[in-house]
Amino acid sequence: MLTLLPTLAAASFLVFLFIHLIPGDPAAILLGDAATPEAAAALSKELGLDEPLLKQYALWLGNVAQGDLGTSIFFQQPVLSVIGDGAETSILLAVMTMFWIIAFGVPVGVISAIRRGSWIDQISSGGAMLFASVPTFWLGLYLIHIFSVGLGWFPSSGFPSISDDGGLANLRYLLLPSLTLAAPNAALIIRLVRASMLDVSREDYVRTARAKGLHPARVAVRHVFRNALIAVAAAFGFTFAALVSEAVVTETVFSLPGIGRLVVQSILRRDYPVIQGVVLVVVVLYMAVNLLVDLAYASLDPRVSLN
Amino acid sequence: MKLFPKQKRNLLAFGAAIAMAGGAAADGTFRYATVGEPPSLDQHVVTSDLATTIAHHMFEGLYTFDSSNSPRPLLASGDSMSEDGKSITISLREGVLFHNGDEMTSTDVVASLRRWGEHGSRGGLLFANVDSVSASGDHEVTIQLSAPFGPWKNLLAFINGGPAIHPASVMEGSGKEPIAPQDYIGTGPYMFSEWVANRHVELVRFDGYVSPEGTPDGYAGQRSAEFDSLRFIPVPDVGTRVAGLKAGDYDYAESIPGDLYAELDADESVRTILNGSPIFGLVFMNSRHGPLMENFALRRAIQAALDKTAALHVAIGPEGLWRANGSFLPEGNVWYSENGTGQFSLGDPDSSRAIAEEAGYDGDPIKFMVSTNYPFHYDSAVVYTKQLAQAGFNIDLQVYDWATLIQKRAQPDQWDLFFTHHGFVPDPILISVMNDNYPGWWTTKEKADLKSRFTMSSDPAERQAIWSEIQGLIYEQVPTMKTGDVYTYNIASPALKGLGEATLIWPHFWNVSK
Amino acid sequence: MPLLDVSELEISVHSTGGDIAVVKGVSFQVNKSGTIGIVGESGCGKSLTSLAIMGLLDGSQARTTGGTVRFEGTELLGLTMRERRKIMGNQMSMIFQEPMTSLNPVYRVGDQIAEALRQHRSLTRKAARERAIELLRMVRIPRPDERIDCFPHQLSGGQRQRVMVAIAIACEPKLLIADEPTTALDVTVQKEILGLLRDLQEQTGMAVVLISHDLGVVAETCDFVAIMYRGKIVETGRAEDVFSSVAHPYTRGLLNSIPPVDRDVEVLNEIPGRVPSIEQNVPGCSFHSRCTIAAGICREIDPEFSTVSGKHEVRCHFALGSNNRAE
Amino acid sequence: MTLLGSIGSAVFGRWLATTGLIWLALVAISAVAAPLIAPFDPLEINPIERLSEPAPPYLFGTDHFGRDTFSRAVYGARMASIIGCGSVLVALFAGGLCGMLSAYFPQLGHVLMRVVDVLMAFPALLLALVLMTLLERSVINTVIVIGIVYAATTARILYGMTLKLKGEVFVDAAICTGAGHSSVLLRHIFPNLISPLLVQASFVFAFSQLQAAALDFLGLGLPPEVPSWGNMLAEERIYITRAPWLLIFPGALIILTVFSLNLVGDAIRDAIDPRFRGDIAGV
Repeated sequence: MLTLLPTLAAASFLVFLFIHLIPGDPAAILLGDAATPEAAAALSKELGLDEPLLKQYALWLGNVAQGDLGTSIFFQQPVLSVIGDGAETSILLAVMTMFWIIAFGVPVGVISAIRRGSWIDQISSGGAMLFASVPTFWLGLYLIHIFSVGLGWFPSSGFPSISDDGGLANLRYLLLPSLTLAAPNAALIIRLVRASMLDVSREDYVRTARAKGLHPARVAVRHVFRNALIAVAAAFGFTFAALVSEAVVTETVFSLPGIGRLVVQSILRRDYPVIQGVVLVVVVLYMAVNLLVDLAYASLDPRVSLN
Repeated sequence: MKLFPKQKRNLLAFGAAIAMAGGAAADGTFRYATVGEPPSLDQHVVTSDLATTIAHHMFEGLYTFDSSNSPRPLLASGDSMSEDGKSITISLREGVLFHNGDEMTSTDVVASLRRWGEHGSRGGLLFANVDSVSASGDHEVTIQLSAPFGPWKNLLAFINGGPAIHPASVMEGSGKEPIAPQDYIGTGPYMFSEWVANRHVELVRFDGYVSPEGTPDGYAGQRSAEFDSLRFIPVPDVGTRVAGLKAGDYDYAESIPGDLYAELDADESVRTILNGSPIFGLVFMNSRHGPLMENFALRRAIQAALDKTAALHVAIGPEGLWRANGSFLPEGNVWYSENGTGQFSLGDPDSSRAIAEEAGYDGDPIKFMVSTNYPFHYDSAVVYTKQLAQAGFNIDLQVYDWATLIQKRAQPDQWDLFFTHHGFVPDPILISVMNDNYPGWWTTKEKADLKSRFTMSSDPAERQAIWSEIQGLIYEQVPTMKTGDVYTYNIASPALKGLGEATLIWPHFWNVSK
Repeated sequence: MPLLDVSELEISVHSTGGDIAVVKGVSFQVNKSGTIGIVGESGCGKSLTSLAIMGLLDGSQARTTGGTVRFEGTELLGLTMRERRKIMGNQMSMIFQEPMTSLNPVYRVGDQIAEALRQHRSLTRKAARERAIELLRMVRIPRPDERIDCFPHQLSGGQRQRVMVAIAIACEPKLLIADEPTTALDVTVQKEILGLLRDLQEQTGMAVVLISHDLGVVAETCDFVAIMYRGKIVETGRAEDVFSSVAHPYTRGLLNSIPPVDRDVEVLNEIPGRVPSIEQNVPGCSFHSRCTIAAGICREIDPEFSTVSGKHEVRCHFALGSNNRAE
Repeated sequence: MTLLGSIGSAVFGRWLATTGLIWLALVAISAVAAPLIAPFDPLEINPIERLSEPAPPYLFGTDHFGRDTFSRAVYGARMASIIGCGSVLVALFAGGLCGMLSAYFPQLGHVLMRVVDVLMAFPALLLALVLMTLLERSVINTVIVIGIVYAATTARILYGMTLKLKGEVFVDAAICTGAGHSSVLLRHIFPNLISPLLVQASFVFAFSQLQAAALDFLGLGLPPEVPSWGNMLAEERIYITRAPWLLIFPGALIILTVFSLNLVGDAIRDAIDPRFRGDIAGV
């Protein structure tokens, strides 16, 4: 984990540099159109945004080392609590999405590998590829249009916290978004599961298993699928990164108060501390997920040992 | 950081809850879909219309406007002016409580006015002419002017970037930086509850509210909070706002595109509410730098090339929602004037070309900045660029996001034209082009003369006449070009009771229930 | 009645140009406790034949298109998969060429042995484990009670092949098919495994079908031998008969290409030419293009079996050592 | 069989992949001959005809500027091709070179692959968002940003493959016979990477379409006046009920194109050297 620190430091510095190079002054945005440039400049100074970049970075880094991500310029609230609130939405969305991906992607992939060439395989493989080809926002727009506005089955947008009135029932707000987000990723998992199942089924040890007279279902599950899982687990790191990316779009379409939309809006209003905070959190999260993937990998494959 | 609910429920309960789901919102909560997250709600410094839409439920000023846009007392109970027109005494309503339970006194008012005067966005307009503000009694304040100043009451009544009254304790030590949410203490019918970044701003009913008397008229008169809470939920995507209102997830959604008007107006499940006061686009010209600086003829050439009607048609859509009106304030308003409006929308490329040639235009590129954050800016700018090209202008259309545009427009060497829009204001002094420091920096001698006459006078008829002259000067020197009136509209759930046919400037939800 | 009776077996593979028969008219028998060696170069169809007998042909690529395979009098090709699985790994089992990849890398070897046991015998987990240790001991793996918990990658190639043997004999099969069991191993380990197989055969009385490209191995181990070339058996007979009087030029070629153990040679005698592609339709004797003694007839007529002596049969117009040998 | 021959037979062996290839050919033709095919100027504003339903002469209707959607769609094919080819070039050149050299020169690789790690730690769209806000909206910037995003994944994949190849006998043999670094890389390693690069190219092409559309949707992609399918969707998305054709046609075009690319990419992948099966995840 320590070797990741330089990566993290480099990433945070790059982001810091990039976002401060973007033209735009948060003070001017805060004050609105009617404010004069002089007023904006004065506020900017008061916020310490006129200091040299390196000094600002050093200050920020020092605070981060003490667990303080700073204060949002726009919200005048601690960045940690701003992100924390967005994280509830994003994490729940990610968990629900992962649920769909696994619940749909894995069984369909397994079945289409087992019934290779059958109509089930043709439909699910073709369907998977088709879903992987749909822009998420387009899919989202139509899901809202059909299922919220048209049929009234699900809420269209927003997400009240599950600590709000309604409690866990509020998760229904995440149904359409998570399905939207799951569609292309489940499609990728279907293809991956199918491909690795087919790869594994060519292995000699699968022949050995069949030679024992095992039922084909047992061969498929205990021998083929169990080994295919290794490759699939490795891909979940990728899937996570893809999820975070696509969550930005999905949260925008469904107007979800998650960190994806937060970061887009923060970039638009140049809320530097929030952007930096989100990027830091996402990168740390990504590394954590990769670590988990490595752990999962090691527990799935006895040949891999963790150093 | 609250990630998970306090109440622990098992999955069984979750299943049951999902089953009974659907429109299970609390009746006492009013849900308003906003175009985005408001910046700070501090009315002194922030001029965003969205911020005011939320904030004027909790912050009140000394005056407010009635439906004819005339100032009426709100926290004030009356006022008197000295003979020389330089001393204003305002008496305050007694027994008005702040949300923290303290009674409002002249100390609070003086502290609020002073901070607004020093740091407020529009405070300088008034305070340039103010010698002192002092408490002349527990419920009386006196404003000493250096010279008579006509628009004082309009400025005190205009809450956007205006003098909201806060407790003196909050004002103490607050400067340019907006006050923090925990210090949002006002006197309004709703009080601040929470601002969950990215999720919503919530106001709750203030039970200790002391309402002004009188029949509701515009923002004036009796106010009563009917909802338990008001929630302002950022829904930046307009399609989602419309879908969400139709699906019953919001009670009210703002800023809906004109092209959807006919469809939504015909929809039984949606109520459309026009804004009574139009907003208008402005194309500013750079008076400090570049080819347009002081070249009024060239500016008039540009003005002559534009057919504003075509742009309004493309950018807004149905004809009921826009008016190709050259007067800065709409017809029917006391400030309406037709002076200069003959130049408003000539759409004449040939005469434009001729004037430009005479003005010495040699095909230098003219940098035109526009932002895509507001589709109607962008759409209009595209049409204008086309029209200007037909008249022989070499327009370099530069498309930025709003934040970049604001940054760039502050630098005189970065641009020649930029597009923005202006909300309705009850007094022309509040129009941005009147501010010498506003980008564009229109500071000609003619303007200065007229402006000082305009502010010195307190006689309404005289002021209207002077404004008409100023408008004529604007069409002559062209510091900015008005692009026409746009009547934005909002949509609401038909279940809401007490909404007027149209909103005045910002929608308000006291006296509204469902 | 022979334990295994293969008769006129034909196997076809699917290709874009239609089905191609890659194994044609293969017939042989294995008696109880008998050993037969099937020899040929790679691609001659010997592995397909063994997989067909076992019932492991992957239907999408290759399938049996003719002939019969009788095991203890039962016609296997007519059985449902469900019925065949009852025989597979039970009365008939198989070990494969690649010990490095034939064991599932994610399971402990004990579990993989136990899996075969529990499939066909109702054993408790504990009993299966004890039996697995016993089997490991039978295949001469040292400290079997420890090795049983090893993963395959922790074992050497020879040990893995021993584990494969343990899996194969777990249910005391009547027939063991060994497909090139020693090809991938060191020479010394080869000897040990072959010795192990022979000893196990003596102990349990099972019959063995040994598939190999190595005549030497077969000569040492088998009492019966069949030589395959391009999907057909070209020479068959008791091992001592075949090796003492080689009748087919191909068998001769194979024998000549074995380096003699007792003297140094400068040049090894290779069979000239290449095996024609399986998709190529070769008229006449399929070996004629590489045969040193081929004549006109060889290009036109595919020879039938002719008896050399006793059970020693050969497919050649000019069988070596017979009277009609061409000059 | 030659590389092209085997790809050809792989593609033509499947009717779906063949259909995909035909569609891609149509897109390519539209891209090249857009001015000949499009009946109108894609930028011509015509307020009177705004929001017309699909009917001759406006095959796909008109948008809120009164521009012909069909002509914009045709020019959109041109944008799609430019974005796709550009991203592929950037990703494969930068990523491929980086991956190959890193694997071949371990010291260099130690540094370069760290950089790739940093890039990989950013979710693609987040990186693109920051870069696009920084660089301003333009076609070339969009291409560079998307290219960089996929350069990282390409570098990873090629790194692994080159390492694998480096261990193969023929490379050792070449080194033993005294071949220089450039000769080994160019003559011995690179030719073996061509077919996997081709597969990677088809997937980068496909993903770049979706990525560009997402950027357009967020208002951070191509300049808004550029007629791209993503911009058409982004700009007209409020008309989902008022003028449904404005969303259906560009959406269908994106889906069909990406779908075709995936089909063809899959077919090629199945046709190439099985040595790399599984190395190309299509990401």
